[in-house]
Amino acid sequence: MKIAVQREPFDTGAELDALSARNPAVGALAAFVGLVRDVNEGAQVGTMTLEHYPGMTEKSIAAIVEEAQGRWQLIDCTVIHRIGELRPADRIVLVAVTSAHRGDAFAACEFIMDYLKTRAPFWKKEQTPEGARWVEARASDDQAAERWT
Amino acid sequence: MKIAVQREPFDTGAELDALSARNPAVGALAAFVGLVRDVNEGAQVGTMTLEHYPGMTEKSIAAIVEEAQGRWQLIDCTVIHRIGELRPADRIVLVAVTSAHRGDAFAACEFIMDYLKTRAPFWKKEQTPEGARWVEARASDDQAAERWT
Amino acid sequence: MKVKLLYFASVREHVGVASEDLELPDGVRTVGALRTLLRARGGSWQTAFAEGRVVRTAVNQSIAKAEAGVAPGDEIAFFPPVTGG
Amino acid sequence: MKVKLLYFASVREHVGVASEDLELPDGVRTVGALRTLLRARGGSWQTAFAEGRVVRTAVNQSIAKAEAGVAPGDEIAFFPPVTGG
Repeated sequence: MKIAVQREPFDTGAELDALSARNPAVGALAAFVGLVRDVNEGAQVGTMTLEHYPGMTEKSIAAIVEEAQGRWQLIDCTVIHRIGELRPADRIVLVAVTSAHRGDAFAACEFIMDYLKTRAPFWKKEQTPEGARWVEARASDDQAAERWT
Repeated sequence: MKIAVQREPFDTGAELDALSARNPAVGALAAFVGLVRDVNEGAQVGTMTLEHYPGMTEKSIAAIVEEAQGRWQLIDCTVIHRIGELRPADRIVLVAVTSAHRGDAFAACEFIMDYLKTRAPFWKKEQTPEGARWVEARASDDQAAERWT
Repeated sequence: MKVKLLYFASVREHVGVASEDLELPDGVRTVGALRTLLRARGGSWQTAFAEGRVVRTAVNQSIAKAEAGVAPGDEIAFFPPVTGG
Repeated sequence: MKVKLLYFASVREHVGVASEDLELPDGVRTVGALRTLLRARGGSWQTAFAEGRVVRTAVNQSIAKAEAGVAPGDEIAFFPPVTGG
């Protein structure tokens, strides 16, 4: 299991290859990459700054992953979340899960993303032509996370 | 949209990067990689040979992707399926979908995989210590595909 | 009328043929009738197309049921349930 | 008793402080009581911790409700709903 909170970009291909190469029992790898969009809520996004709560972030991600491992038959998992200043098209987050079978890999990957969105202490601030603004939490993210309870 | 049926290995990272780089409106990329497992149905797998129906394969994958595009708000999609002789840990298939939002990307990616498994004319033959055998279709794959109807 | 027949995977191995051009006798105008004709060849053909056996048919690269019609020049393929992905 | 307080994101910007060490008066032994204490500072504190405003609390890096107790040395953080991922 790899969990990283970092300023540096990550190499999606290298991360996925490393994850599946660790075990020849892997039959399925499901992955999600979240990226900065150039337009959000109708406004042009110049840069986005990601703040987090050092210590609690890593702890809460580990708890989310552990919960997924209890629910599905997983082989391994990688979660990388960037912090600091990002630009449109930059990758923000990678969640990748391996399993013998695809159903487990897909479900766990989506579960981890839904919980990351609602439980891990990250906050996004966008620079738009009208000034800086904190991104508002979405009700749809809470609903997505509630599906799993 | 990229659809490829090929003997050559594919570079997961390069494919995903190319897919998300094409459009700055991409906020979500969901991907699935299927790999050859070293053990299947209790037997050690030496090599696996993938046969297909040239012409119909590409046509059926395009139909599957088109169906996904009708159901969800997608930006772009890549499907690569290998044929010929493969070994354990080799990648068989890549399905990657981009969207503005993660719910659509996840659903479409899983939908395309479920339909690939039950509709695209590929057949796997495994070499095991007890000899060669055709992989049997799974009832669980039919059930997975039926979820979407 | 003439049609092109293709056989894939375990069906091909069973019948020992990958493809053939066939002149259909009068009265064979559906997928079901064609399958009956092939089964009547006996031996491994009878096994490959046995009643209980699941063999899918595609006409011009689209999955077709037993009642689907066949027309001159059609490409008709027989294969087991798919196992890709 | 002494606790460490942390403020993140829009809460930090509102109150203008990232962290502080605070000696809690007697009677402030829960998260809810601590929030009332901070609100009573007035001005931007009152706005940041206003009744209708959603501010989450974590005690020692775990989400805590208003009725959760606070103990000496605790690290107590206040922040808006999260928006990562």
